[in-house]
Amino acid sequence: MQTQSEPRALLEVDQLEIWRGERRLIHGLSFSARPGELVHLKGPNGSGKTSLLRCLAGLSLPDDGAISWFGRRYTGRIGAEARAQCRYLGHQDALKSGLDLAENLRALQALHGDSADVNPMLEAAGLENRFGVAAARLSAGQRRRGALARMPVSNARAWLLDEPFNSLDANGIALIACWIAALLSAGGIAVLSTHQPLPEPLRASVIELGDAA
Amino acid sequence: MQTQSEPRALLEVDQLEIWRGERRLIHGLSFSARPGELVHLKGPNGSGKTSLLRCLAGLSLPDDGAISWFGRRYTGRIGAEARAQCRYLGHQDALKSGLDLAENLRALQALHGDSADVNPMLEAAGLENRFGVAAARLSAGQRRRGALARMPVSNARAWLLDEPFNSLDANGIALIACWIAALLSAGGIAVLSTHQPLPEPLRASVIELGDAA
Amino acid sequence: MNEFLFMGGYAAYVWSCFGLTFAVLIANVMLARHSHRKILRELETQGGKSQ
Amino acid sequence: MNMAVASADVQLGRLAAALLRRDLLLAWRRIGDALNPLMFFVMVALVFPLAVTPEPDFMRQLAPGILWVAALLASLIGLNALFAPDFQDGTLEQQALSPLPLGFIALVRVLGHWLTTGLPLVALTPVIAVPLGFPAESLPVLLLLLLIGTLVFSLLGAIGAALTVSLRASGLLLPVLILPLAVPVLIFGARGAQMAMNGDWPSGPFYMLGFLLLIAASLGPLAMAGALRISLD
Amino acid sequence: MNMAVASADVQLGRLAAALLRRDLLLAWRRIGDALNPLMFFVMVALVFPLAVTPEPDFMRQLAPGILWVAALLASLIGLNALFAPDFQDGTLEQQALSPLPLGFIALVRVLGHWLTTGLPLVALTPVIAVPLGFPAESLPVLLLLLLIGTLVFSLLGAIGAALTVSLRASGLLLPVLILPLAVPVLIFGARGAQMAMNGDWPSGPFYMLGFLLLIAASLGPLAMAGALRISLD
Amino acid sequence: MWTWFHQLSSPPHFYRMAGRLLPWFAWPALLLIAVGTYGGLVLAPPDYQQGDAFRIIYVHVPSAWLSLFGYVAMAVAAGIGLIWRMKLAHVAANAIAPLGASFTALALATGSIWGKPMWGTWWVWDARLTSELILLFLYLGYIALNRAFDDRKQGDRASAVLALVGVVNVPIIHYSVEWWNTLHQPATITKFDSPSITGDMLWPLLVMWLGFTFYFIAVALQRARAETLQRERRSAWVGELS
Ligand code: HEM
Ligand SMILES: Nc1ncnc2c1ncn2[C@@H]1O[C@H](COP(=O)(O)OP(=O)(O)OP(=O)(O)O)[C@@H](O)[C@H]1O
Ligand SMILES: Nc1ncnc2c1ncn2[C@@H]1O[C@H](COP(=O)(O)OP(=O)(O)OP(=O)(O)O)[C@@H](O)[C@H]1O
Ligand SMILES: [Mg+2]
Ligand SMILES: [Mg+2]
Repeated sequence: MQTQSEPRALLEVDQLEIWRGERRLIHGLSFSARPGELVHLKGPNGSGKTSLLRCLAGLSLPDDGAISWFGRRYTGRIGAEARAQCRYLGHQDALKSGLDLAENLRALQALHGDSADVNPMLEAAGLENRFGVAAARLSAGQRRRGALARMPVSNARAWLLDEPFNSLDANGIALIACWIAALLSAGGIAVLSTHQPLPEPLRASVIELGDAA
Repeated sequence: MQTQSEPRALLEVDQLEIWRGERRLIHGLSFSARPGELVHLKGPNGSGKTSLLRCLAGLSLPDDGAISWFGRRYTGRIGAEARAQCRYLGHQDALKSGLDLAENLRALQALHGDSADVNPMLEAAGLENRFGVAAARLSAGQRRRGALARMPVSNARAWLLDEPFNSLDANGIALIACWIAALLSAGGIAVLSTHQPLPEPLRASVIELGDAA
Repeated sequence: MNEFLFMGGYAAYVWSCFGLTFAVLIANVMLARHSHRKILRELETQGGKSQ
Repeated sequence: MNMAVASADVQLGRLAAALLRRDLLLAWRRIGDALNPLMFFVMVALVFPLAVTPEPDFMRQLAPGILWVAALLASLIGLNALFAPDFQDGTLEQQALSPLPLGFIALVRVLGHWLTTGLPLVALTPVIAVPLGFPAESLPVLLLLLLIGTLVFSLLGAIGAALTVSLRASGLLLPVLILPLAVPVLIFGARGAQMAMNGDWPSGPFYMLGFLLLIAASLGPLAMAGALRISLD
Repeated sequence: MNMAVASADVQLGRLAAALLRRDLLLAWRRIGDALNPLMFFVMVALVFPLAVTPEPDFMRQLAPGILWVAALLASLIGLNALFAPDFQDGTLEQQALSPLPLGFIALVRVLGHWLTTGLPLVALTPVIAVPLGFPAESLPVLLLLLLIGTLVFSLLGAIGAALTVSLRASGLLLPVLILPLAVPVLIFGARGAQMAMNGDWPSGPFYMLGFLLLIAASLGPLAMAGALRISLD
Repeated sequence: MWTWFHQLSSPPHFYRMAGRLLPWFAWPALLLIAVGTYGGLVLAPPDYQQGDAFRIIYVHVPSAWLSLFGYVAMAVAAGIGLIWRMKLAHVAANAIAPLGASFTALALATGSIWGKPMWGTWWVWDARLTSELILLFLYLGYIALNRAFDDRKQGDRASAVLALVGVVNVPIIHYSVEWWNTLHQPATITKFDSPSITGDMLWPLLVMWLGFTFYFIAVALQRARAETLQRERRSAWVGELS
C-alpha cells in the first residue's frame, strides 16, 4: 500500500534463490530499488555477487524467486523490454583487442540500439589521446574506463556494474562515481559490487551476502 | 662506494627508458631494491606501471638503460638465471579455465622448476572447498587468490606483482600482504603496482610514475 | 534337431545374429541393474558415515 | 518500450550493419585466420590429381565429389574460432543481453564468417575445378551450388560451434557433431555438380539445397541462441 | 643459478611432462573423449563415398588421398586454438618467463596437440584403410608414412598459429611459409601410400617426408618462439 | 493433467512410480521375446528364396525399428526438458541414448551379417544401411557432447539442443540417402525387395517387435531410476531410501 509520495521501485527482487554446482549461494533474498537509489552488493570473495548480478541482468536464471524490472515480474528469463533499459558490465571489459575503443563501443552500442556519440565520454575519461589505438595496447585502467564510457551515453535507466573500480586510479574512480551520481539524480538506479569503500558522493543501501571463501 | 654493512641490491634499474607507440612513458628512471625491500609503483592509469614491470620481468625490452638482477647487468633480454629467480603475476591470472586450481598451479610451477606442494597455500587462501572445481567456475577473487598462491611456494627471491589486490576482499588483501611480508623478511624483494593504499604491515619505497591518462 | 541347428546351411549367420542380439539385450539389463545397485550401495555407506 | 518495438526493424538493420562491420574489421586485421580454410581447400583439391595420378577421365568423374568434400571439410576448420573469442572476452554476454533476439545476432555473425571464409572459397573454386577437368562453361552453375552449400555448411557448423563454445578442447568433437547433419547437403551438392558437368541444369539439387538452406536459416538461429545461452549460464 | 643450469636437463624433462599432462588433461577430461578421433575418422571417410561414388574400385584408388586428407584435417583442426587461448589468458607470458627456452616449450605443446589428434588417427588408420581395400600387409608402411606426415602437419600448423596470435605479424606470411612445406608432404605422403598399396617400398616419399620433418622440427621452434615473443612484446 | 505433470516432474514420485511400473514391462517383454524367438526359429517356415537366413529378420527388424523409435523418444524427452526445464526429462533422454545406440549397432551388425549370404558382401551402400550408420553417429554425438561438459545442467541442455537438431535432420538424411542410392545402385544388390511375408512368418515378427519395445521401455526406466538417484544423491528423500 504505497503512497503517491514514494515512486514505484524500478527493481524488485523477491525471495531469490541461486544455486551454483552443489552450493546454495543465495536464498530468500529480497530487496528493491526506487528511482535514484544505489544498491551496493558486499560480501567476501565467492559469496555470490557476480552470480546475483548475472541473474539480475538476465544472463542466468534464478533457481527460485522472481525479479521485477520496471514493474514487470519475471520468474524465468528477463524480457527484452527490460533488457533494453539495463546495461551490464562484468569483470570482463567485453572489448575486442583488435579494435580501438570507439570501434568497440559502437559495436556494443548497436546491440542495445544506442546511437549517441561516445567520443565526448572517452575524452571525459581522459582517453582523447588513445583514439585509434587497439584495445590490446591500452592499459588495464584505460580499458576499464573505455568499457564504462558507454554507460553514460546509453539511454538505460539501470546499470549493473561488477567491480567497476577494478584497476582504476583515484580520479578514474571519481569520474565513474560522478557518472553514477548523474544517473541516480536523473531517476535511474544502479547495482554495483565492489570491495573498495564507495567514493564520494555516493550513498548506497548495502546488501551483505553470506560468506563463502 | 657501498660499505659492507648494507647488503648488495638484488635489483638495480639504471637510467631506464621505455617507449610505447610514439610515447615515451618512462625515461631516466633509476632505483634499486635491497633484500627485504618492497617497491611500490604508483601512477595514474596509463603511466607505465605494467610496461615497467614487464621490462623488469623480461617480457619486453627497454628502449634504453639497463636492468641488473642479482648483480648481473642486462641491457637486452633478461637472462635465464635471473628469470629462474623471479615470479611475475600480471593483470591476468594465467589460469586455464578448463583445469582446477591445483592442476593449473602445478603446470605453472613446472615452468620455473618449482616442485613444492601448492595445496597448503590454497587452503591458507581459503580455497580448500574449491578443489576440483574448474577455474572457469571460480569467482574473480578466488581465481586471483589461486594465481597468487604459487608465489609463496616458489623458491624465487623476487616477486613482480601487477595490481595483486584486484578483486580481492579485505582478508584476501591481508593474506597477500602477509605472504609478501614473509618474502621480505626472508631477504627477498617485491615490486608491486596498485592503486589502493598498501595494507598493513607493508612499508614500501614508492616510485611515482609521470602521469598520462 | 540337428537340422534345426543347421539352419539350412545358414547356421553361422542366423545363430551369430541371435547370439549377438541376446548378448546385447542381456548386457543392457546388467548394466542398468548394476549402476542402480552401485548407487544404492554408495548411499548405504554414505548414510553410515553421516550417522 | 513501444518505441523500441516500433523501430525494431530499423534497429535490426543497424545492428546487423554494426556486427558485420565489426567482424569484417577483425577478420581484416587478422587475415591469417581467414586463410587457413582456403589453404586447406586448395590442398585437398590438389591431393587427388597430383598424388593419386588417375587417368583424366577418371579424375573428371571424381571432380564434383572431391570439390564438395573439400568445401565441407574446409568450412569446418575456422569454426571453433567463430564464437569462442567472443565467449572468452565477454562480448558474447553483451550480445546475449541485447533486447534484440540472440538468434538474429548469431545469424549475422555466421553471415560475417561466411563472407570471410565461404565466399572466398567459392571464388577460389574455378582455379581448382578447371585443373580437375571441370568444363569451364558449366562453372557458373557449380559456383551457384557451392554458394548455397557453403552457406548451409556455415549455418550447421555454427550450431556445433555454439554447442561447444564453452568446452576447452572442442577439437575433434565439432566435426563429429556436424558431419552427419551435413550429409544431405553434400549428396545433393555433389549430384548437382555432376549434372552441371554433364551440361544439364540441376534443378532438383537446386530445389533441395534451397530447401535445406531455408530450414537451416530458419531453425539454425533458434538452435544457436539456445546453445549460446546454455554455454553462458 | 649454477644449480639451475646444472639441473637444466632434469628440468626440461619435468617441464615437458607437466606441459603434456596439462594439454592432455585439457583435451581429454574423460577417457570417453578418446573415442572422438575414431568417430571423426570414420565420418570423414564416410563422406567420400557419399559425395563421390561408393564403387569399391574407385574407393580403392581414392583411399590414399582420403587417408591423407583426414590426417591433414585432424592436424589442422583446433590448431588456431593452440596458442591463442594461452595468449589471451596470460599463460603464454608465464611460458615466456620460464628459464627454459620458449621454443622448446612451444615444441612440447605441439607434441601434445599431435598426441591428441595426429597419433590417435594414425593408430586408427587400419579401421578405415582395410575396408577401403588397402592390403593388410602393407599397413605398417602406411602407418609409418602417416606418423611422419601428421607430425609435420602439426608443426607447420603450429607455426601458422603462432604467427596469427600476434596483432602485428601479418597473416600473409602464412601461405608463403606453410604451403610450400605442407603441399609436398601431402603429395608425397599420398604417393607413398599408393606405392605401399601396390606393394612396393616408398623409399622416395620416405626420404622426402623425413627431410621435411627435419626442416619443420628445426625451423619450427625458432619460428614459433620468435612469433610468440613478438606477440607478447 | 497439470498436477500429474507436476508430480511426474518430482524425482521421488517418479522414482517410486517407475519402480512400480517396471515389472509390468519387464515380464511381458521376457515372455514375448521368448515366444517370438521360438516362433521365429522353429514354427515359421523357411523363406522360399532365402531359406532359413530370413529368420534373421526377427532380430534385425525390431532392432532397426527401435533404433529409430529410440532417437525420436530421446529427442522428445530432450525437448520437454528444454522447454519445461524438467530435470527428469533430461534424465530420460540420457537413459535412452546408450540404449538406442546399442540397438542401432545391432541393426547394423545383424543387417550386415544378413547381407553376407544375401548380397555376398558384408556391406553394400544401400540407403537404409547408410542412413542407419549416420543415425549411429547422431547417437554417439549426443552422448559425447553430453559427457563433454563438467557441469551436468549445461551438458543436459546442450545435448538436448543437439538431439532436436538431429531429429529434424533424420528424415532429411534418410530421404537424401534414398535418393543418392537410386543413383549409385550397386550391381551386387538385386533383391532387397521384401519376399512376400506370409502370416505364419509375420506373427513372430510382430510378437518380437512388441517384446523388444517393452524391453526397451523397461530398461530405459531402470536406467532412469539409477540416474535419478545418482543426481539426487544429496537430497533428503534419497537419504531416507538407504
Ligand atoms: C533403418 C534401418 C533398417 C530398417 C528399418 C531395416 C528394415 C528391414 C526390413 C523391414 C527388412 C525386411 C524386408 C525384407 O524382408 O526384405 C530388412 C531386410 C534386410 N535388411 Fe534391413 N533394415 C535396416 C537396416 C539394415 C542394415 C543397417 C543392414 C545391413 C548392414 C540391413 C540389411 C538387411 C538385409 C540383408 C535384409 C534382407 C534383405 C533381403 O530380404 O534380401 N538392414 N531390413
Ligand atoms: N558451475 C559452478 N559449479 C560450482 N561452483 C560454482 C559454479 N559457478 C560458480 N560457482 C561458485 O559460486 C561462488 C560464487 O561466485 P561469484 O563469482 O558469484 O562470487 P563473487 O561474490 O562474485 O566473488 P568475487 O568477489 O571474488 O567476485 C564461487 O564460490 C564459485 O566457486
Ligand atoms: N604498442 C603500443 N602502442 C601504443 N601505445 C601503447 C602500446 N603499448 C602500451 N601503450 C600505452 O602505454 C601506456 C602505458 O600502459 P601501461 O599498461 O604500462 O599503464 P599502467 O601504468 O599499467 O596503467 P594501469 O594503471 O591502467 O594498469 C598506455 O597509455 C598504453 O596506451
Ligand atoms: Mg565477482
Ligand atoms: Mg597496468
